Amino acid sequence: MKGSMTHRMKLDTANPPAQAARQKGSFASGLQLTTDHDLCPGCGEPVALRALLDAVETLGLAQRTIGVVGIGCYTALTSMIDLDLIQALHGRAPSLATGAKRMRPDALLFTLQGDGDMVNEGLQEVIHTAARGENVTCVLLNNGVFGETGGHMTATTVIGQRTKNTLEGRDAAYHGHPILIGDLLAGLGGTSYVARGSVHDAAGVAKTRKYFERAFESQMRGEGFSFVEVLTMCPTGWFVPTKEGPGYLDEVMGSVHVTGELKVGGVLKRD
Amino acid sequence: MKGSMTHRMKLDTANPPAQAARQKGSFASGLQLTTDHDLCPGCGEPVALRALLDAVETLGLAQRTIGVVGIGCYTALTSMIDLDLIQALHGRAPSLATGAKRMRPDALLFTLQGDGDMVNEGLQEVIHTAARGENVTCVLLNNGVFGETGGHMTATTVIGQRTKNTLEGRDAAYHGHPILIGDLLAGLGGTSYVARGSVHDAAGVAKTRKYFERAFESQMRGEGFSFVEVLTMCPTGWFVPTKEGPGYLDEVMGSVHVTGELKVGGVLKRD
Amino acid sequence: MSVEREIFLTGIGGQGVQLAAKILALAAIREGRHVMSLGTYGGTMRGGNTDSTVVVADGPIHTPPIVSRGWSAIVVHPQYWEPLRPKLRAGGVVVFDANLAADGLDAGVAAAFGVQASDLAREADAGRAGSLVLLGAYCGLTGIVSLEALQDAMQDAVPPYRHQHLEANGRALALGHAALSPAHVPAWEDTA
Amino acid sequence: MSVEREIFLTGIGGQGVQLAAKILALAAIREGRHVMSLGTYGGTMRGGNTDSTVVVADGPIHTPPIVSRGWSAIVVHPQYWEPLRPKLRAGGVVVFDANLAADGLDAGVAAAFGVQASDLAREADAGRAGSLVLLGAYCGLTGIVSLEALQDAMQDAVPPYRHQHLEANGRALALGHAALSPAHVPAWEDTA
Amino acid sequence: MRALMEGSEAIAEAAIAAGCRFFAGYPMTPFTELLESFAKRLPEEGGACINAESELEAIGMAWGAAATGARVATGSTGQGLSLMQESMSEITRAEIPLVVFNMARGQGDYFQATRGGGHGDYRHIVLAPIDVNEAVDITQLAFHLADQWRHPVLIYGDYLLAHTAEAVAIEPRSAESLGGPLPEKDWAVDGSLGGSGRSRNLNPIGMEKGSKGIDPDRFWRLLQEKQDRIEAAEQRFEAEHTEGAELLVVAFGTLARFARYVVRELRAEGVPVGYFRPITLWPFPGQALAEAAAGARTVACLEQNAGQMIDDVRLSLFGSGLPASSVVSIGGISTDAAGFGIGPLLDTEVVRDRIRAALEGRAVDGVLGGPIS
Amino acid sequence: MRALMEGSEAIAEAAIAAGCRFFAGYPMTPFTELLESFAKRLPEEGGACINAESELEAIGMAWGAAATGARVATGSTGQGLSLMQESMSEITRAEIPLVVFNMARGQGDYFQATRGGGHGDYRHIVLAPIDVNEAVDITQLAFHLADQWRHPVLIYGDYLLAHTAEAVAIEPRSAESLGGPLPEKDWAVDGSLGGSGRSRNLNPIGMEKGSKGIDPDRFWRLLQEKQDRIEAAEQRFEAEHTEGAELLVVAFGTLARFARYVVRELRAEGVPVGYFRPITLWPFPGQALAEAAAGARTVACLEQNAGQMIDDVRLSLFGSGLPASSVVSIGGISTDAAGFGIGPLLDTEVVRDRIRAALEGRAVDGVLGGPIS
Amino acid sequence: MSQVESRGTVVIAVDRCKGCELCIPACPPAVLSMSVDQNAIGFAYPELAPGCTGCGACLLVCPDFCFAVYGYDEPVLHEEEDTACAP
Amino acid sequence: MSQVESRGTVVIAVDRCKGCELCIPACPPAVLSMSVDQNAIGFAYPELAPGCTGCGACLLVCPDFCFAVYGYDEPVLHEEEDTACAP
Ligand SMILES: Cc1ncc(C[n+]2csc(CCOP(=O)(O)OP(=O)(O)O)c2C)c(N)n1
Ligand SMILES: Cc1ncc(C[n+]2csc(CCOP(=O)(O)OP(=O)(O)O)c2C)c(N)n1
Ligand code: SF4
Ligand code: SF4
Ligand code: SF4
Ligand code: SF4
Ligand code: SF4
Ligand code: SF4
Ligand SMILES: [Mg+2]
Ligand SMILES: [Mg+2]
Repeated sequence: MKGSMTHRMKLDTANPPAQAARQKGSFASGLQLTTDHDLCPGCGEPVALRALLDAVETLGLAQRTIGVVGIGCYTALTSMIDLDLIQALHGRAPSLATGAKRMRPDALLFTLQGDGDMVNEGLQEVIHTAARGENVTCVLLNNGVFGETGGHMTATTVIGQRTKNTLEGRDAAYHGHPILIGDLLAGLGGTSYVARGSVHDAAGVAKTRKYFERAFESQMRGEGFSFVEVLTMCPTGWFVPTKEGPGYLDEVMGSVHVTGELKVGGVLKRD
Repeated sequence: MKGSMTHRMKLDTANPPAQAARQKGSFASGLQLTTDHDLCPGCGEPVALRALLDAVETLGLAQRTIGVVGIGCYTALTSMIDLDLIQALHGRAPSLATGAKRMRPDALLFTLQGDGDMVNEGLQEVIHTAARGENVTCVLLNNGVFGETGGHMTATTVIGQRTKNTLEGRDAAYHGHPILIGDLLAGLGGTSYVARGSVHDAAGVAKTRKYFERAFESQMRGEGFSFVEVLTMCPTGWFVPTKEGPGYLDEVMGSVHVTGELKVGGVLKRD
Repeated sequence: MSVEREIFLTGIGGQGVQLAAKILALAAIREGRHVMSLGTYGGTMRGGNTDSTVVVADGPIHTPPIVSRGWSAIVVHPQYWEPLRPKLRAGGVVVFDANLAADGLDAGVAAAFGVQASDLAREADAGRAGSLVLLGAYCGLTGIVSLEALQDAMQDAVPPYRHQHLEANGRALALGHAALSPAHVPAWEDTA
Repeated sequence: MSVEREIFLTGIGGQGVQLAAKILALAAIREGRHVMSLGTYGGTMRGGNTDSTVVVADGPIHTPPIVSRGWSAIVVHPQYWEPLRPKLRAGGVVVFDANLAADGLDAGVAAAFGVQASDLAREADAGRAGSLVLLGAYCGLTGIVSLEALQDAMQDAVPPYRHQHLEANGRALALGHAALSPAHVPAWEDTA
Repeated sequence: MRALMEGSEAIAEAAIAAGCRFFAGYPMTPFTELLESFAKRLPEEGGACINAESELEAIGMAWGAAATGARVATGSTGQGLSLMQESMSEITRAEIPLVVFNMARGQGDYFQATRGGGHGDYRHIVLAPIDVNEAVDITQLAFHLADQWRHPVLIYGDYLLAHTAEAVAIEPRSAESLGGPLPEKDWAVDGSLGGSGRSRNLNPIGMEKGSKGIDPDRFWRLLQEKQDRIEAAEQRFEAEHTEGAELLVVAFGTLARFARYVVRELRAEGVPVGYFRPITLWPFPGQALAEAAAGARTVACLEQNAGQMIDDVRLSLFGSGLPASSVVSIGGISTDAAGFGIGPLLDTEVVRDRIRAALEGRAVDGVLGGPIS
Repeated sequence: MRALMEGSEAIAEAAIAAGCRFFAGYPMTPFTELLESFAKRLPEEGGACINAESELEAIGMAWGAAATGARVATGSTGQGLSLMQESMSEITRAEIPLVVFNMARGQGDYFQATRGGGHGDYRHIVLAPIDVNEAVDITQLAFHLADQWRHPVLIYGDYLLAHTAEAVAIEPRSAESLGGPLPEKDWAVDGSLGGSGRSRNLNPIGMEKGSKGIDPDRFWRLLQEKQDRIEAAEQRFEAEHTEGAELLVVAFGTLARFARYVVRELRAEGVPVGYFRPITLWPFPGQALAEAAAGARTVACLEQNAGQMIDDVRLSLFGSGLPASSVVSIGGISTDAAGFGIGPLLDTEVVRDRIRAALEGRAVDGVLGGPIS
Repeated sequence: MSQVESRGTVVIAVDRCKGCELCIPACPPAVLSMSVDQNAIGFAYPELAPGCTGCGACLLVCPDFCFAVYGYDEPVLHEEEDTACAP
Repeated sequence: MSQVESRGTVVIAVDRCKGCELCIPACPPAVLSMSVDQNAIGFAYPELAPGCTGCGACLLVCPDFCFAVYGYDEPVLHEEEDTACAP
């Protein structure tokens, strides 16, 4: 279309401002060792990770935190996390966290897992850990695909979602139904705090970070199992352009895995 | 206490009646090869098995049924079942049933599992099979204990229940919370029929048998995953006298794992 | 090498056999002996025989826990006795409940000693403690351990929630101990 | 043993390199040759170089799929060329995009032939098909397969949802094929 | 008609040609590629391919499908195969024919493949193809052997096998051409025998219908006897230039192609080296190896691990009179940063150096992991 | 003070004396007994014992607990151990000290124990006690070795070991008495280093903080070198009557007690037989065995399986000049109807017959499974 | 003396009975009671008094498959004696 | 000509940017837009026009940690030119 457009002035963004200013946010979380990573353009996982690290930092728990990491694309991010970590096998993080917590009851224990890791391979682990009321926080980065191995459907892929092996969208009759893991865990006796965030926009990221803080606080109060699920973009696995990732995430996944707090203080809610 | 009591006449029960009579029920199901077994006095598992076999017989499906059996006390009963069976490993029956059903879509496929088998070791299997909407029927004999290995607590043991390692009753703070597997499965997208029976009395047995029939019918209509849970006595594991088994089952387990149909035709209900 | 005395115990159901074996083993430890024992049940929770083997020695035991040839047996119930008989050595000794094996017991190459164990147990007011009567009798006959050690070991072996049975158990051991000629078939050469 | 001709292809990102390798392999099969090829990517989904090796022979291939010494190379982008150079044999031949390696390419013991591949691709209206221009040029230079076989193979190799590119791809191959002296460095002795 | 196919495609096609109609798996490179090929092709053939939610579920599904008498395959890689070991062990005892693809990352899983990583006494037939064309044959053979022996057959492949493209022709092979007619699957459980008194229980623990308990003697003895018969009957190997060889190189799988290439080169140059490749890793062709090595001074094992096949080489040569020092390793652990097993050992120049060094009694090193002995 | 304890109790007490404060397991006979003992005693000592919901979860919990630097044990039986193989393999690579009890049903799991049933190149230290008293020592030693080498240590026990009661005295052993002072656990992850730039990632894949990717060469080479050092340093065995022995009986674990008994008896009768027992199944005491067998005509392997340890015996004697026929099996598969491994081979009379037969060059049979060769 | 009507009856495989007593409360007319004697495997077992309705409840609950149930074509009448007893 | 006020500004590590464009719609005042040029690794990257509020939204959504955000102590004014262009 012909018309008028604004050629705007480009400001210097290579250097810190010359004028008096205070830094409101730095490139990385204070708990990040580096900023470079090999994850795809537009991936939601680094965004979620930062929210998590910021929450740990805010609560002043950096020196008493142990993270247990699953196997997925996010595993590559462990090299940048300045927290004590244990690398688990695919699916097994909740049990490792259980063992570590029992030996270090004063530490904050969180897992970092993907949907393939947690809801496919390790579904049993997270459910038992929750039902046992284990005082740890499990974190799920849910993109509805096995990102790392090429973008196939997982057990959280919603009906209609595109993945490498559901290019026409997941079909319930042929591929079965997604598991809404957050809701499922919220329904168990042992869970104290359950929330689902999304990093599809800045407000979502900010809320997600709050959920992390609340979950960690709940754990530090010894209330039992807490859980934070984060919907993250995987433009590569979904075969959508990176810039369409957030919209796709919110519309397609967010309409089924509905965001918000699901359980607070052991009481079910929907906000 | 002194008083009067009735010395009643003892009738001959060694032989079929001399008078004209028709047999209303024989010792065993028509799909039983034998009647002797080594399960404990007062065990609920043979009772549940008979209800299952009777249902298969009633529906006329004996010649197109494959059972997949887990590992628990009930495994010893396989020698008496006159149906084609596949013996699975502990926890793995739902996957075997899935594979068999895909190759024999016209057959009735059921699993026979205990709570240790299904809700501890194999929790993930049954949930995924259900979510996938696999057109098989999973059967759970739920006594809240690992009967076979000595009566320890399982993931279904209810708060307060006595087991070998919870002689004072399961304590939520120490042992965590039970998983109400029937309810959990009913909540999944892929399940069509879910019911929970109990063999604590004759009416319970009769109802359980109806649930089996309905589940099998649902499967034969191709509606997706169906599930029948049966609460069974394990006086040995609970350390209660055999005759108190049914009462204990109904009061202690039945008040938490509430019996009835939970989902019919894919629609949640409570009756 | 040390002198090793093997005792097979056999019976059905209940815990009598395992308890008797445990008391014997504990008593032997009290007297400074080396001890090894192995109980076998049906395997699962359900049914079957109950056997136990105890080995008592005056030095380190070199016999493996499953004993192929033994010196003695305590037959609490004769039901599963058959497979044991060929394991007894010549010169060995078998103590059995004469109430249950009214026609006596074929002990093969070993010498058999009957004790009215069920009767004596009732007399001791410990109806189910026939195994303890026989244990007492066996120990009296062989002197493998003293009655005092037996009594003390019994106190240790019985779990707290069964302490109401301590006295009757003690009487059963004592009645048994008196039932056969003392040290008639001595276990230890120096106690002969 | 049969004559084996190894072709290393190297570039970055995109599918150009793998597609060119596949076309070459398919064309060789069409001409009755034996063929083996192996593509390597960064490993995961994310980034890295993209290389491929094709071996074409007049009989069963005995070289393993990871080739240590080879006859020729097609350098779609010079970024990852360095580690390949020492693998070229004396008498070997390298075809490269002279638009991207403006200062020429050090081919070591092999002979290097530059083609204005990016320019020719644009001319063919197939901006991203520099790899096909180079493939055409390579085949022209060596006669390893005919242009016809290449064109047919290209039709087979391009997936249906990319068929809009068939024509431009064909032009790219043809322009490349004409770019260097025909059969100047013959792959097969009998075609010399 | 020969067509260009990557190994993963060719294997799936060969399996389908052999009548395979069920596949289940969980993604893991380089097994994912196989899973994708089956997922694409099986539904077109009226079969089913399930993306199982884990490896445990994958092998369970395969077990159930195979129990009905269908031809079935599954598999995985590294971690995933390890998870399957419990089932692998018990499927063997249940005598269920099943083809399992171990698309390994290198050759570090030789022990697991040949000794059974699970519990108890069992061995799988293990076939290790050298290239895509052989994989096509071996895949068909695997289904045949599985049915013939009612025994799982493992195919040991790797990244190279999955990704190399070759021109292959896939034609269904008759049972006759693969070893002879197959027994009827009268053990299979199809659901038809309920209520007949002859219903079946296909199980790994020897339980019989109609009688309590099992006779472990009979059960275990029969299984062991079967394994002994397999061991005698199914040894397969390839050997070249063994006549007059002073040094015999032993290698398996795709790595053997590097060895064979170098041995041919060296022989052409007049260097007295020979080449031996076990095609069946179990049963290991021990007798044939002993014969091939008869005149050699040195037996050099080229394997991409810390030394596993070398045990079978030594066991085969036990009592042959060769001194302990004559069996050497010229392989070693060798991997890439991604862990896919594409390490620096996969280089004919490196292999050539090592063979020469072994021939001359020199130590070799400089390659990842180093030689073992 | 000596007290009467069943093996399962004694082992738990010994573990606690060694400082073990975490245990996780899933019931399976005869491992259940051990789990029960730990469940009873650990809370009393301020530790934790979790009845995990499966073996996969049990070993995961153990992994996590051990990662924090605590002394930790887990284990299982047969099927359960097979399920743990993935973790066993990777825990080794993550260099986590852990004690794993394989309360096996017989000796059919020797290969799994000694070759690692999982994927990749790894071996565990495997200790096989002969009786309850030795198990008490070995349990304490196991925790020591695990910490010393940052390596999993497997204790191979069985039903006999779990159930036999012996008079035992359990006293905590000092590190010195077990081999020397232990390195600090400066690798452990306790959560204290976040934000310091020195935080840790305890992982099985060689990933380093602050840098992308790994250097597989360095990572694998270091692990393999460690295993080589363990192999050289930790071989343990027991031998009796080897001087002048024409026949050497080799046996391990509780079955070895039957062999030792018979050898002592036969020697007392003047029969020239000797006895050798590997205490460490890996590293296998090959040198010591070769020395013990130096004068023997026959080496007779007594193991309760289809022939597994015999491979290590042959490998140890490779090149010793013994002819192939001189190493024979006098064991075999032998189990009871319950499958607990209490088979007819566990009988000194049977063992005696078989040793005599081997000595006289007679074939033996009649016992379940039969001899192997 | 009273007259009791049985509309059905049962055959009991007493030698299989494990004495669990589940059948006793299950019987709606309460015509089953445990024996004083023991069977071959050492357990008390149920005995039938007049009044069975042939309802089959005992069969449904028995874990050891001890009951076969019959319905009489015509009800059968029994004479029954009530005895007051001082223990 | 119009005047635009910036209450904050950002430093952009353009050479890390993978060109995903997530920051573009995330910026409330829409002062970020993608470059025509490519960075060292071949991607377009965001450029800043006047009007930044220092809200930090860009920082929150960027997967590649490309933003540092500053709030000016005093707002900064920019002169901006509107140009009508015929493409
Ligand atoms: C036991 C096992 N099976 C399979 C794999 C291969 N694998 C690695 S990552 C991955 C998928 C990860 O998916 P997800 O957890 O959703 O993380 P994402 O990559 O999407 O971030 C798989 C299947 C493995 N590492 N281990
Ligand atoms: C992998 C594995 N772990 C453990 C066992 C041991 N095991 C056998 S039966 C059983 C418990 C069975 O409990 P449940 O399924 O509830 O059946 P029940 O005995 O109560 O009928 C266990 C733990 C096993 N067979 N396999
Ligand atoms: S594949 Fe998906 S999850 Fe993995 S890095 Fe790429 S975008 Fe992120
Ligand atoms: S242990 Fe329990 S479940 Fe098992 S047979 Fe006995 S009563 Fe039944
Ligand atoms: S059939 Fe009914 S009335 Fe007759 S004995 Fe049985 S339960 Fe009682
Ligand atoms: S229910 Fe059956 S087993 Fe139990 S007492 Fe009655 S007849 Fe006997
Ligand atoms: S800080 Fe806010 S206003 Fe400034 S560029 Fe970033 S998103 Fe836009
Ligand atoms: S969000 Fe980050 S990586 Fe994406 S375009 Fe903006 S600056 Fe670049
Ligand atoms: Mg994912
Ligand atoms: Mg149970």
